[in-house]
Amino acid sequence: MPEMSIREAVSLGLREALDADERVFLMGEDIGSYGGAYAVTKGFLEKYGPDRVRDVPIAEAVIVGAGVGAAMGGMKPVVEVMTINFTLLAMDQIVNHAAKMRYMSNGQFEVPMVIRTVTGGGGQLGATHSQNFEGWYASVPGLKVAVPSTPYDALGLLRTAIADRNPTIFAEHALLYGVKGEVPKERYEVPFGKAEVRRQGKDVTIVAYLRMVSVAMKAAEALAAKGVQVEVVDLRSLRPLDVATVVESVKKTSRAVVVEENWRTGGFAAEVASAVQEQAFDHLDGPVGRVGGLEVPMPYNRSLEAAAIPTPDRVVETIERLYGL
Amino acid sequence: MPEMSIREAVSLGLREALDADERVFLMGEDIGSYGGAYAVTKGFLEKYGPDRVRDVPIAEAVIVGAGVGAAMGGMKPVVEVMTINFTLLAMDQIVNHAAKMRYMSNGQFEVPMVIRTVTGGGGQLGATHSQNFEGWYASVPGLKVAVPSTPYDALGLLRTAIADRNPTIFAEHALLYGVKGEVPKERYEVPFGKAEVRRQGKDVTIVAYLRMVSVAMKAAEALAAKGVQVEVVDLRSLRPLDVATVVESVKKTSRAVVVEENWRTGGFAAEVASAVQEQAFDHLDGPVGRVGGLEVPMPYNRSLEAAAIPTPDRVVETIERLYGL
Amino acid sequence: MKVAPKLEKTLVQDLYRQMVLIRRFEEESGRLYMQGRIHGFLHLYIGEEAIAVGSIPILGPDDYVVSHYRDHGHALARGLDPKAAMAELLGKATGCSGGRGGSMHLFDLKRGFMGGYAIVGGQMPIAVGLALGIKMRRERRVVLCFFGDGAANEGEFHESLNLASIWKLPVIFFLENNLYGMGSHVDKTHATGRDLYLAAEPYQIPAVQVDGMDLLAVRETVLHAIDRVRSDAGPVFIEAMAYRFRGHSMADPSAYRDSAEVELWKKRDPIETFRVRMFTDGLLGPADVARIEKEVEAAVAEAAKFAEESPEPTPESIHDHVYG
Amino acid sequence: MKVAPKLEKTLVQDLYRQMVLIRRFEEESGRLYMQGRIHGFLHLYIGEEAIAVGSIPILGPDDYVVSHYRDHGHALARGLDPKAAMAELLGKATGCSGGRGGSMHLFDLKRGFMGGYAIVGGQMPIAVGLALGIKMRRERRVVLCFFGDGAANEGEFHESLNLASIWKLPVIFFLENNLYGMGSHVDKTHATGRDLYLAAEPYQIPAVQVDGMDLLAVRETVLHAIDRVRSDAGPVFIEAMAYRFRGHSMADPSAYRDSAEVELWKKRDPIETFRVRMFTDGLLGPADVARIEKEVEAAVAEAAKFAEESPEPTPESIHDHVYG
Ligand SMILES: Cc1ncc(C[n+]2csc(CCOP(=O)(O)OP(=O)(O)O)c2C)c(N)n1
Ligand SMILES: Cc1ncc(C[n+]2csc(CCOP(=O)(O)OP(=O)(O)O)c2C)c(N)n1
Ligand SMILES: [Mg+2]
Ligand SMILES: [Mg+2]
Repeated sequence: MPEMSIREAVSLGLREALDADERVFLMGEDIGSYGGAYAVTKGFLEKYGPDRVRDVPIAEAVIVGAGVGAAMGGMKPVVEVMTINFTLLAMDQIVNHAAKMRYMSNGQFEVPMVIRTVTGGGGQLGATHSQNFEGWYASVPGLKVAVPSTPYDALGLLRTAIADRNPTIFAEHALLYGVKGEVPKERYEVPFGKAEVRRQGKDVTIVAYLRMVSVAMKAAEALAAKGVQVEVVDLRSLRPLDVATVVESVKKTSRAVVVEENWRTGGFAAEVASAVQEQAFDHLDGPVGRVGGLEVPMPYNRSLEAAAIPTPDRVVETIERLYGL
Repeated sequence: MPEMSIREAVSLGLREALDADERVFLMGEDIGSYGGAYAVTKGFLEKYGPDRVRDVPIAEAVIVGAGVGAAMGGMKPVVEVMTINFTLLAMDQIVNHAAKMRYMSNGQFEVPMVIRTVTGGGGQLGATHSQNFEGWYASVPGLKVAVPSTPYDALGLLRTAIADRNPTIFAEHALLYGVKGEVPKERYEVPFGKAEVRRQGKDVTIVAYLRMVSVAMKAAEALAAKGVQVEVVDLRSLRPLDVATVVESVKKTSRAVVVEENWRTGGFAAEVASAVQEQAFDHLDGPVGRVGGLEVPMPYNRSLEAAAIPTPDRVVETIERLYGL
Repeated sequence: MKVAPKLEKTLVQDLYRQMVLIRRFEEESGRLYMQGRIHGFLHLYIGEEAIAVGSIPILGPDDYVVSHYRDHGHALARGLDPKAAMAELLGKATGCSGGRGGSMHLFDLKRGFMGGYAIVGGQMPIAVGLALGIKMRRERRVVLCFFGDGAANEGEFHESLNLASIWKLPVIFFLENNLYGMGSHVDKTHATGRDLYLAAEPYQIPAVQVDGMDLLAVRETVLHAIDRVRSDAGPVFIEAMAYRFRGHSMADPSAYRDSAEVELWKKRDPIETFRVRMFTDGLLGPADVARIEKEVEAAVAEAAKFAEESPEPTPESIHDHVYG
Repeated sequence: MKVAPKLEKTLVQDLYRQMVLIRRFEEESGRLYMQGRIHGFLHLYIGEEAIAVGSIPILGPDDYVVSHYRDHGHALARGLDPKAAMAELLGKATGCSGGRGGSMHLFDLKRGFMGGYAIVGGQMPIAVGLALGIKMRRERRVVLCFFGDGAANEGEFHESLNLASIWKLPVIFFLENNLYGMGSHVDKTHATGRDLYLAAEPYQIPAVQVDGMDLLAVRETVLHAIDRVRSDAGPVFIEAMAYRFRGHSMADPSAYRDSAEVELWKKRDPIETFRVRMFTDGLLGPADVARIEKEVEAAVAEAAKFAEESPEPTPESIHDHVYG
C-alpha cells in the first residue's frame, strides 16, 4: 500500500472530487495562487482553473454563506476557512443557516457543503489562533463533524463528507499534516459515526480524536511499560458520535479517560464522559476521567503552550490518580 | 420586601449602575426610542439621554467590539445584544477579543464589560431565534456567564456583573421576564459561582438554570406526590461553576439529573454531569442523568416546540427510568 | 435603456389583484395573531406591496427569490399558494415549510422561493451563493434578493456586495428602504443617510433609487435591471423608498413614529395609487376592483379556513429533515 | 489646511533612526526565526517603515495606537522598548506581553499601544470603541488604527466605518495598502479596485490616498488628519500605498509575486528615499547615517541579547491574568 501524509490524503480527496463531479468546487482564502495556507491545494489553480478553485476576499461570512447558497442551488462546494478560529466570523452562516436549512424548509432544500478548516494548537500561534471549536459544531443538529487522525481516515472521511448531503465541518489538525500512513489504492470510504480502536487493551480505555490520539497512544505505551494495558479509541467523527464502540470498550476495561485538546470545562470530552457513564455505569470501576487543555487562552510561550495542551504524562497521571493503576 | 418582575429587576440594576458610575453606559439595538425589544430599558433614553443610552445600527460585531474598546479605555459598557442567537455575529469579538485581552496583554488591559442578551426558546420564534448558546460561552476562559432565574438573582447577579472587571455574558431568558419575586430594599449582591438550593430533598438532585429551574421545581412537586423527595439546585452562573454545591447535594441524595434547554449532545449539562461523577462517583447509586432539548433545530409549530424543550414530565420519566424511583 | 412594454389590461388587473391579495392576507394574519392563532413574531408587509408586486412577477419561473423575515408579500407575489402560506403561519403540516418554519421562514422550492431569513442580513451571502451557482452552471437565471435598510448596516452587506461585484454574479440586491429598522430611523443609523443606493458605488455596482410606493416605477426599474443581470453584466442594486404602515411586528405599538408621518405615507398607499392611475388609464374599472376584492377575500378566507382545518405535524415528525 | 512645519534636523535624524531601527529589528527577528529562536507566525514590516514612522511620532502621549499582527513597526515607532519587543518575540517573561502574546499580540499600556490584533479586521471595532470612550469622557485624544487592504474586505470594516461616522468618533482609519492580503492581489479581491480610499466616501468620512513609501508625504497627511480628528470633526480615512519587501510571513516564499514587481518597489525603499532627500536638504549627512546605523545596530543587538538572556515565564504563571 502506498504511504502518504495527511496533507497528501486531503489533497487527493479533493482532486478526486473535482475530477469526478463537476458540481464540486473549492472556495477559500488563498487556496489558489498561494496554494493554501497549509499547502493542501498546491497546484490546484493551475490544474482546475479559477472557476473551480476560487480565491476569495478575506470575508469569512460571505464565503461560507455563498457556499450555503451555492449548495442550495445544486452545487457541491468545498469551502475552506483557513483556521477554525476564523469560523467564528462565519458562525451565523454555519449554525443559523447551513445547519437549519433542511429542517426549516421541511426538507425542500439541502446544503451539501463541506467546510474544511484547520483546528488545534501547538504551533505557538498564540491565543487567537490555537483553538478547537469542533466540539461546538458537534453540538448543532444539522451539522456533521469529521476529525481524521490518519491519512487513511483523512481520505476516507473526506470522501464520505463530499458524498454526504449535509453540511459537514471537516477539521484537520494543524500539526498532523505531515503524519504519514498507508492508504489503499482501492477506493474505500470511512463512514461517519464509526470510532476505531487503535490499540487493544483490557485495563483502561482512552478516548481521543485528532492529535490527542497520538498523545493517547504514547500514554498507552508508557502505561504498557508499567504493565497496564490500554485500549485507545479514536472517535473519527464527533457528530454523529459513536458512543457504542466506546461503551463496548469500557465494558471490557471498566475504566475510561477522555482526552481532548480543547479547554476542559464545557469541552466535548464532557459529552463523551457523560454518555459513557450513562450507558456503562454498572461496568465502571471509577469515574470517567477527562484530560483537557488548561483553562487559559493559549499562551504563545513554548513551554507554557506545551503545558496547556494535554501530554502523555498528564494522561498517565490522571489514569494513575483515578484508578490507582 | 417589595415584589418585582425579572424585567423590573434588570431594569433597576441598570438604572442603579447608570446613577452610580458615570463610566457605565448602555449600547444596543433599539434600547432607546424603542425601549428595548423586551422593554427592559423603557424610559431610559428620556432619563439618561442618548449619550449614555445608545441606539446602534444593526451591526452586532461592531457593537460588541466597540464595547471591548470602550472598556479597555476605562469605560464600563453594558452592551445589549438583542438575543443570544445574534451573538454569533459578534462571537469573534467575544471569544477572540473580550475574553483574551487581559491574558494576551499580560494583565495590562482589561475588559470590564457586561453583554446582556436574551436566551432560550418557547416563544414560537423558530429555529434561528430559539437557541441557548450560554454553554458555549461558559467554556471560554476569560469570560463569565450569569444565568438568573429569579428577580432576586437577576438584580444581585447584575450588580456583580457590573462590578466585575471581566467580560460577563448576562443571559436573561425570554420567557422569564414576567416572573415575579421578592427583592430586598437593602443592597445585596449575588456572587458568581454560588449555586442555590431551591428545594431540599434527600432522594435525588436536579440541577438546572434559567427556565429549567421551574421545570425542575414542577418535576419535584410531581415526584413529591409519589413520595420522592427532590433537591433542586439552581446554578445561577455557569462560569464560574459551583460544582461543590451540586456534589454536596449528590452526596446526600446519591442521584442526580441535569436539565437544560439546549440540545442535549454537547450541551453544558454534560459538563455538570461529568464533573459530578468525577467528584462524587462513590456516592452515586446510578449514572448522572441528563434531560436536554431534542436534537432538532427548534420547530415553529407549538406542540413540536413544546416537545423539543424539556418538560417536567420528561424529567420525572428520566428519574424514574434511571433510578427506578 | 429599453422602454417598458405597454401594460395590458389582464396584466394590470393581475398586478392589482396581487397587491390586494397581499394586503388582505396580511390583515387576516394580523387578526389571527390577535386571536392567538398565530404565534411568535409576525411582520406585516402592509404598505410595501408595490415592491413585491412591481418586481417579482417579472421573473421567469427558473429565477430565484430570496427574502427576509418580512416575507409574506414576496412569497405570495412569487405565486406561493395563500393556503400553504397561511397554514405555515399557523404551524400546520400543510404549511409551505411543514409548520416548522413559521412566518419568518417560508420556503417554496417549486417556485424558486428560496426562503425567508430571520437573521438580519443573513440572506445576502446566500443569495450571492445562489448566483454563483447559476454563473458556474452557465444558466441564465437571476437572483432577486430583498433586504431592509437595517440589513444594510450588517457586515454581510459589505461582504456580499463585494463578492457579487468582483465575480460579476447575477444578483439583484433589492433594498426595501422603509426608513426604519425596528425603531431606528435610517438617518440616525446610516452614515450614508437615507439615500442608501449611494452605498453601492464603491462596489462598482450600478445602483438606482425608485419610489417603492409606485408599482409602475418599481416595475420599470426591475425590468431594466433583470435585462442587465441576465446578460451576465454583473449585479445591480435597487433601492425602493417605502414605508410600513404597521409596527415592525405585531408586538410593536410603533410609538417611535410620529402619527403625522404615518398618515402622510398612508396617503401614498401603493394600492390606491395604482388603482387611481389605472382608472385614469382605463385599464381597471370599479367593477374590476369589486370583482378582484371579492375574489381575494374568498381566497384569503379559504386560506384561513384551510389553515385552521389542516392537521398539525405529527409528534413523530419532529425528527424528520434534520439530516438527509 | 495648515502647512506642515519645517523639519528640524534633530527630528529628521530621529525619524530616520526610527525607520532604520524597525528595519534592523525586523532583519534580526527574521534571523532569529530562521535559527528557531522565534516560533509561530512572524510578519515583517520591512518596506513599510515610512508609514509607522511618518504617522505615529506625531501623536501625543495620551493618544492610542491600534495595530494588527504586522505590528512590530507600529510598536517600535510608538516607543516600545526594542528589548521588550524582542523578548516578546522570544516568548520571554520580560516581553511586552509577558511572553504570552507573541509577535502578533504586542501590547504596551504605558505608551497607549493598545495591541496588535491577529484576527484580520478585528481591531477596527475595538479602535472605534476606544474612540467612543474618548468622546464620552470629552478628552482630546485620538485613535490611530492601522489595518491592511485585506482587512478592508471584512464585514467589520463596514460596521466600524459606519459607527465611527454616525457618532463622529476621533479615530483615524489608516489603511496600509501593500497590494496583497497574503497571496491575494487587491485588484482581484476588492470591487473598489486598489484605490481603496474611495470606499470611505459613502460613510461621509474624508479620505485621502498617500504614497506610503514617502515618509514626508505620510507625515503631512497625518498632521492634517490629527488636527481634524482632535477638533472633534469625526473620523478620517487615510490610505497609504506601500509594499512589503518580504513574504506575508516568514513561512511564505512569496511565489505569487513577480520578482520584477518586487524589485521595482525595492527601488522605492522608504529609508533610502528619505535619506537621499534629507542629504539633499542638508538635514542628514553620511556621518549621521553611520552614527545612527551604529546606534541602531547596538540597540538591536542589545535587544536580542536581552531577549535571549531573559527568563521564561514561570510554569505557575500560566494561570495568571485569565481573570482580574
Ligand atoms: C442579526 C440580527 N440582529 C437583530 C435582529 C432583530 N431584528 C429583527 S428585524 C430588525 C430590523 C430590521 O430592519 P430592516 O432591515 O430595515 O427591515 P424591515 O423590518 O424594516 O423590513 C431587527 C433589528 C435580527 N433578527 N437579526
Ligand atoms: C479573520 C481572519 N481571516 C484570515 C486570517 C489569516 N490571515 C492573516 S493575515 C492575512 C492577510 C491580511 O492581509 P492585509 O490585511 O492586506 O494585511 P498585510 O498582511 O498585507 O499587512 C490573512 C488572510 C486571519 N488572521 N484572520
Ligand atoms: Mg426597514
Ligand atoms: Mg496587505
